[in-house]
Amino acid sequence: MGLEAYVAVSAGLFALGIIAIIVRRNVLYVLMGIEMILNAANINFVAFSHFQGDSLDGRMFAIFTIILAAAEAAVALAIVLNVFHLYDSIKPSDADLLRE
Amino acid sequence: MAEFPLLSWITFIPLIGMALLLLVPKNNKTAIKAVSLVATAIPLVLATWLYFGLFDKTTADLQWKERVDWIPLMKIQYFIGIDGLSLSLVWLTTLLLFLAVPLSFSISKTPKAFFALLLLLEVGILGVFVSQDYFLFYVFWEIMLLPMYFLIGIWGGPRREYAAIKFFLYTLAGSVLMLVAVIALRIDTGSFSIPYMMDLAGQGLLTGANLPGGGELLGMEFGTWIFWFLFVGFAIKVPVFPFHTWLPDAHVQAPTSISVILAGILLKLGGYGMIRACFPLVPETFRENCSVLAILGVISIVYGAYVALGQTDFKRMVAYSSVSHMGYVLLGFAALTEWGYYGAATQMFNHGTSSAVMFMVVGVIYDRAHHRDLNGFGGIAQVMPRYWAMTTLCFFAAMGLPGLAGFISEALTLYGAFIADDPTFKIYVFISMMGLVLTAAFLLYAIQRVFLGDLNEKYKDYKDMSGREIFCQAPLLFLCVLLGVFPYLLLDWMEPSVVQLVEFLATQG
Amino acid sequence: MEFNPEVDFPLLMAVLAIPVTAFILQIAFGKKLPRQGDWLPTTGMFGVMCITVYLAFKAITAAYHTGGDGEEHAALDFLWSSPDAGFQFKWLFDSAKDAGPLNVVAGILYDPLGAVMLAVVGIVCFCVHLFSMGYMAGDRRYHIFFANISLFSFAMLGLVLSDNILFLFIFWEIMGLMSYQLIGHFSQDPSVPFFHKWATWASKKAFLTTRIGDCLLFVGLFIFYRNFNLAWEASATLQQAMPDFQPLLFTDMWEMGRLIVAQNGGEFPAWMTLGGLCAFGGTIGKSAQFPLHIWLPDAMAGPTPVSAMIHAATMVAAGVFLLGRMYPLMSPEVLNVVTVIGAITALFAATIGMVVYDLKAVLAYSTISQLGFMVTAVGLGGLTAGMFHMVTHAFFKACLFLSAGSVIHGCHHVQDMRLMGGVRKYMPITFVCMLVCTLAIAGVPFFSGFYSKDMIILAGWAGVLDPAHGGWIPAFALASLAIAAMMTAFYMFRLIFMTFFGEYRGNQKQHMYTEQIALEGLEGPPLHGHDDDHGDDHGHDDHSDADHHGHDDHGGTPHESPWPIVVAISILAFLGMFGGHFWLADPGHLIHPTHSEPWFTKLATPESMYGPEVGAWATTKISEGIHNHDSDLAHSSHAYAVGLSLTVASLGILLAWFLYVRRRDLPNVIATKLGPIYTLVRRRYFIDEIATACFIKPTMQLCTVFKTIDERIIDGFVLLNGAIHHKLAFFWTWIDKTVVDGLVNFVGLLSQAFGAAFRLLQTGRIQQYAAFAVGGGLLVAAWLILS
Amino acid sequence: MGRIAPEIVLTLLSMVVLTWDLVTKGRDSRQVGYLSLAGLAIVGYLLIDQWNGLRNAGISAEPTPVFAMMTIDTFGIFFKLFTVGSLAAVMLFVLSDKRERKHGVGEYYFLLLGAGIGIFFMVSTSNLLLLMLGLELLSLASYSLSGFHKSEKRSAEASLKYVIFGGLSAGIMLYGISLLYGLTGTIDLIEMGTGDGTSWPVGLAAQFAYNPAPVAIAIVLIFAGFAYKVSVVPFHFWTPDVYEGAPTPVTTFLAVASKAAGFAVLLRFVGLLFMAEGVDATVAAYGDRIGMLLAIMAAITMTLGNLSALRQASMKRMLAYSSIAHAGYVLMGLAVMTPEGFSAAMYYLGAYYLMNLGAFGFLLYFEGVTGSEEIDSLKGMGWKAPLVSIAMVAFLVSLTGLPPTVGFVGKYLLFVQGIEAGYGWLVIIAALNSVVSLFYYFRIAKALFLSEPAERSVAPQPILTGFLAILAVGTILFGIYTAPLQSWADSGTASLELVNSAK
Repeated sequence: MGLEAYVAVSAGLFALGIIAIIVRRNVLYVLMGIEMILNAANINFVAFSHFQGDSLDGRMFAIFTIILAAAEAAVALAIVLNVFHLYDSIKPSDADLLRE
Repeated sequence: MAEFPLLSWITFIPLIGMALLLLVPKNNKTAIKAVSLVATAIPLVLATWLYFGLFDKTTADLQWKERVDWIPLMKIQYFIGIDGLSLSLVWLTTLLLFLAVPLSFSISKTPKAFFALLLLLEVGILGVFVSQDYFLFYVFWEIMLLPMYFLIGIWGGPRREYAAIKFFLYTLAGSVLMLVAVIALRIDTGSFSIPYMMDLAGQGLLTGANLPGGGELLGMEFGTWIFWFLFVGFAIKVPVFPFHTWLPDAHVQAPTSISVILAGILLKLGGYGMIRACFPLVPETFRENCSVLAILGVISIVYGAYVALGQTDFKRMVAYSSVSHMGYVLLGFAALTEWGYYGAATQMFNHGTSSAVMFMVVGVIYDRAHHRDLNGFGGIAQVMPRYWAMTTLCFFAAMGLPGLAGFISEALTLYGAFIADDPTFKIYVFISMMGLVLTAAFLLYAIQRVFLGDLNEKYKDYKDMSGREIFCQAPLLFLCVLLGVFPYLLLDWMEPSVVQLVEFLATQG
Repeated sequence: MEFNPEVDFPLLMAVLAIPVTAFILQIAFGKKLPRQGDWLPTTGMFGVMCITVYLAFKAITAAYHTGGDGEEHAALDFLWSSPDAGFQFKWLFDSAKDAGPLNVVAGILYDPLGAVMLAVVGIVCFCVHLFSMGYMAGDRRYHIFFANISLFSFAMLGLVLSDNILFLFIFWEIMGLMSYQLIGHFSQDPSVPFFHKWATWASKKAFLTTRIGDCLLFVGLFIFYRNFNLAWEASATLQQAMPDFQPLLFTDMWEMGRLIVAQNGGEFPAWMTLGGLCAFGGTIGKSAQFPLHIWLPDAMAGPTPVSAMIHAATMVAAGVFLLGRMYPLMSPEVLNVVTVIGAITALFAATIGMVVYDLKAVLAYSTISQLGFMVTAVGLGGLTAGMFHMVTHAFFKACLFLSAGSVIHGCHHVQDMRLMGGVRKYMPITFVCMLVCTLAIAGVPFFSGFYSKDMIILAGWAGVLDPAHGGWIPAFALASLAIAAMMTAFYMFRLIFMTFFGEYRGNQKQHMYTEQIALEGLEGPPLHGHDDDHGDDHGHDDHSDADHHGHDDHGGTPHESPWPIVVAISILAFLGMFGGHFWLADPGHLIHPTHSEPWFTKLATPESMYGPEVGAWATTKISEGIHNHDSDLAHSSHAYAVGLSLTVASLGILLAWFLYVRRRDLPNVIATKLGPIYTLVRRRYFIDEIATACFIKPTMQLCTVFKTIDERIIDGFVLLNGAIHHKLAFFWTWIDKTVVDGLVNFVGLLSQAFGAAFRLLQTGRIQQYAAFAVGGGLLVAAWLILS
Repeated sequence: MGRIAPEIVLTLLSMVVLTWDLVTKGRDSRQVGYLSLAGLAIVGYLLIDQWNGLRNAGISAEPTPVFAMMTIDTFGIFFKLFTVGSLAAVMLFVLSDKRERKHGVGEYYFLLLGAGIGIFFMVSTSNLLLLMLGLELLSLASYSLSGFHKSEKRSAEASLKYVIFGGLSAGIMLYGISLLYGLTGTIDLIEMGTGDGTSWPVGLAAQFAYNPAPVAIAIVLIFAGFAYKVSVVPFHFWTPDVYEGAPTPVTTFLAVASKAAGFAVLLRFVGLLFMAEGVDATVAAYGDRIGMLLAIMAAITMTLGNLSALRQASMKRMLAYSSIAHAGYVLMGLAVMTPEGFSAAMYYLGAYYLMNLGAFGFLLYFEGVTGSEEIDSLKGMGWKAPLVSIAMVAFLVSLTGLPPTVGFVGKYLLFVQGIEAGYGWLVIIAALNSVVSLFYYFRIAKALFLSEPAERSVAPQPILTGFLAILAVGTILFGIYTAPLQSWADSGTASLELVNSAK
């Protein structure tokens, strides 16, 4: 199974993530979309590092990315919670006080 | 050349005055007036001394040069100097600013701020006239705008905010284009010194060769776009048709003293800028476009006169008359003959005096009647004979009646245009003659509507001009007569510079 | 008596200095001085008069000296120009450029013509000052009036004295200004109900109309100056001929003109013709020639002394004087134009003169007509004749105006002749003076006018008879002049008869003009409009004004005027009688005066006016019959001329006598018979109406149009704004609002256009933001890949 | 160790602040503020010390690597000082903002310091991993800061939008990095730039030859991450909303510090990839295309920012758009792809620091007075608080780019570089843009002075007033005496050791 397969999968994942962010009406799915993107990147990192003479950079990066994702998720959820508490809704499109 | 930095003193004394003014308590009106009077009087005295004593009128070189590095990293210098072209205007500036102070004694709304801004304005104007470093020139050029904006915007008429921002935007729009051109020149020549740029241009070395793509911009040759950018920048100030529409609004809304300065000096900055910092840098392109400029000038003359004829607002009329009169300046420049340049240069000075008086005249009646509707007056001469006499005098000076200053400049300009190499200029002269008649027409029409005919009852008990008003107008009217009879008082001083400049423009590059 | 520069140039300077000083003093202190300081300028002018006359005598005697006993027409060679004597004034540049084409050096030129003209001006001005002391008494701007007339006198004297065309032009314009001021003298005096309106626009009209001519003259000046310079720089021979050539000095211009034409093989170059025409434009304006004459009748709105001085004797004559100065430079073609214009003017002004009833209007039109005579004369080559007529006319017309003023004064400021009559009983002296001058202008022998007019007619004949200079133009000129002369005699005596004979009709007792007054209204006010745009309606209420005014000051019988007036008119009447012809000068001709040689013609021959060479050259344009008095052509034409002028004069007088003394009922009958023609003439050929319709109205409309354009389109940043203005109302209201807020229109437009678009993107929906961002990113990537 | 002393001190400081705040819970947390200010002073001192050390070693001293990850160079220190300065300013704002009292402000300082740490790391590394971490640290802190007024809907919404958009961009950037890593086999920018195509890591040069499209995509994706930080079109959408919703001090922080940090990494990224010594000619040529891309983005960004700002009634939102416009101006400096251009951009950032801090400080001042962000609420205030208002006029003049202010010099330098690089059209657009900007900036001046004096009396806020006065003086002073700022910017760029890519 060649590099292309991994890249293809990650690309798909990336695209799905973006679509999720744009179209989902539930903010939690939006956050998941972000996670998908991050993990798409992770797949790339690991795959590339494997196919490039096992350079450690990629894997290291992947590990850090996972941590990042966790931290970000934490902050994001806290914010979402606060928003839900103020707006009684988890539809991101409901929060549109700030606009032209 | 000059050990004693005279020009710097002339230029920056108002700034010192401003600093002192800020220390004066807000409600001590007399002290405020005194300080600003002194701060404007000293430059006037120095400038007069310079004009009649220190200035060497036999040479065309820069005099009283001061040259020190300012921003070495950018090769920017504090480089100022003066020659026949700028001398008279510097003197006029100091005079008008000095007169503007007593003229504004009636200002009741925070006079402190008013006079402070006035002094700052003077610094800007004088700076433009003396600076020989293009960066410095530009800096002063822009410094002028801010006080002007506030002077119109705070102490102006009902639509002052509109007028102020309009003035600001128009001028800035012109000057940013100017900045682009200046930067290009700087990159090409490696220096900001205007005389140096002139030298290069004279040797035909100012071709944008040091710029990527040979300095082409938006498909225009280097010379072409440099010329037009600079020209538009200055033309907006002059103002030349069709860039003139900010002028009436600014004038109508501005307080009297500011209109006086606006018409008396700020418009001249445009003309001065052209001959100092636009034409000499791209003489060839200038020569190619002379007829275009001439046409613009003629349009300004006739069109301005026509529009003025149609006005019912006294001040608006006077404002448009400025458009018309400044048209002669452009025509004279375009003629590219010594006579044309004598004419244009004197026209700048003489219009400076006559138009200033005209605005004071409007101010006098406005202070009494609180309106400027020409059709609303009538018979004023019966109650204010002195006012009538002075008005008539300055109007006739403005319409170029022989024996008064305006005639010299208009005659010289028109003759200069008449003898231009390009035969079509003769046609322009004929058309401008029509402008002469029209000018006479709208001025006489105004006199008739304001002063003659039946006296409107509600003006019956108006007082004639006060001593202060006369004090402000008399010197300028005196100049109108004096320079009409002894024009050499101007011409002798500018002669060498003009000869050199014309010779340069006509042959070099 | 010899002319001696050390003394006499200072004197001439004094001639200029006195009035201007008087003016300044008068402006400064006039009001505080006793009698409002009228004595100040008057005495000053007296001094001026003395100087001028004294110098003129020198000139005349000089003429007779050089003339010697034997030969009559010896050329007179004095052209004293002050630069030679070191009296000069470096004008444009003091130090830098002294002489040379690039500087203007002004000085005094004192030549025979100038000498006489100066004396005339001096005398007339003094008389007018004197007259005004009586006439203007009680005026509310008395001192200003005197200040103005003295400044005017200064300008006129300066014009005569200046030795270069630029300064001539300058003084010319100052005169225009003073004329404006003086015509408008009543314009701010509500105590004269009709006049202060009429004066206002009349003065403006005068200034603007003449200014058109002035601009032409100015261009002409350019043309001469430029081309003289070019020619001089071009040719070495010219430079040798005139090393220090001053292209503005008259003397140099003449000489240079001669040389250039000589170079050009006797042909005038085209630019000279053009320049000559432009210069003549100046004359048309100032001397009220057709079609720019319209301002002169209205100038009568000024006080009578002003009309006498400015609009009869001096200023209007300046145009002719200019012709005299420029004559050598005028090509034959130009002279033809001059002739035709002059002839037309002379004729048609005379026709109007026959039908107007306003005392001053009659004189005004007669002035126009007489000016026409002079211009025609110059055009025909009768240079001397023209100048001669200018001098004599100055005297008798001034006298006529002043006497008319005296009459008006006596009749309590009524101007309509139909309300006068029989005045001679009340004002004998005035009557005598007026009669004398009327005889003079009508061309009755022994009176000055006869000689000058006779010479003009002679010029006409000479032109007609001369095979070399024949053609239709002299014929036309002669014919119209003859008719005009007859009409002159007619309307002048009509004036005399209507005013001084019959019974006094002032208090509207029995008189036979009632229906006509009812029909046409009283005169005094002109019949046409008084405002820039249309006037007829104004015209009417002015009638009522005048009516009212007329009746008001009625009551009481006329009375003789106070002494200053009487003295003044007497002096002028004396001169009007003998003006052209001092018997003392050459007693030998006392016996047969008609064949005598008036001193003026000895004095002002072309040779003496332009110096020998130029004079000789100038005469080549002239028919021999005019300048060479011994040629048989001269004799024959002289015979015809005398005959003709006598006939027309007597005819005119008889006709007037018949119509206005014998059969007073006839005029109205004729008027009604003529019908439309009469109306046409009565309404001055509608020229004012035409002018209004063709020039003034369009101008005013045009400027309104431009005004709108300026505010709507150019300001509204060009069309776009205007278009939107109509297309989208709400859009416009928004712009308007923001404009009021202080938005400049075009920024408003931009922000509206783009800002709206960006606004659509800024929805406040985060996911849409994300979508836009991703989309934008894709575009960027695409660009980067594809570029 | 000494090389990363500032980072260490800063980290310790944040810890101390956090614990201190926990200890003194509930009480007025001013001491925390003063403490952190003091700490920042120390950090600043250390940084200046390093700076001088490097300067004495010669302006282009060898960048000194730490753990093969961090690079201590004048470039980084410039931005660190910048950050310290803005952090101090923001803390001053917080201290002088009465309305912050009601929220527990302790965390405020902690979060700010945390963001600071993130910036410190991201600006001083050429390693994409560390860069990414720093960026994320900054972002996370910013998310929570912008939502700091938990009880306010707008604040909460701002943070939500920020976190979603930020997360998205971070993800995109990360994905881009992964692709770039895959293509070049390294995560170090220097190696990417200089690596020859023979062996791993191959460097970009080789990849341009084989598969340009993926490279382009990777670069664009990474740009997206930076562009969102500096809010360049089309990644600017979050800016107005977040700026408006966030507490004003936070907005200030976002507009000044975080934006500058974004530019720092952008500069380093572009510089090291395309302009470092020894980069392949093909790469340099590719750099020109990137330059063109940046130029276009700059033009769009500044135009959009200015035109949208024109119509804002809220001063805060207007400043948000104006900050977008200024991002466009700075981008000009990058677009020209020359070291001089970079230093011009850095100079402009310095100017931006002075004038924007001033503007936001002014906003804060009058929020304190009128409790509103509307421009109309300023009517006639100029006569009431003259000093602050005059200072504001100075800031406005500088923001517009008129002499004699630092803003003008900054614009001037950018224009010079633009014209020298042949981007005349871009310069003209920028020039006209500054005309447009005049209009909305001077609506504030108009409101302040051109209307009749207001009735409302103004309570003095000495700290803020003094701070604004100092900023104003700086604004004008650096406009007349430009040498210092310019030399800092120059030495900053010099340490990147860029070469003028082939034109």
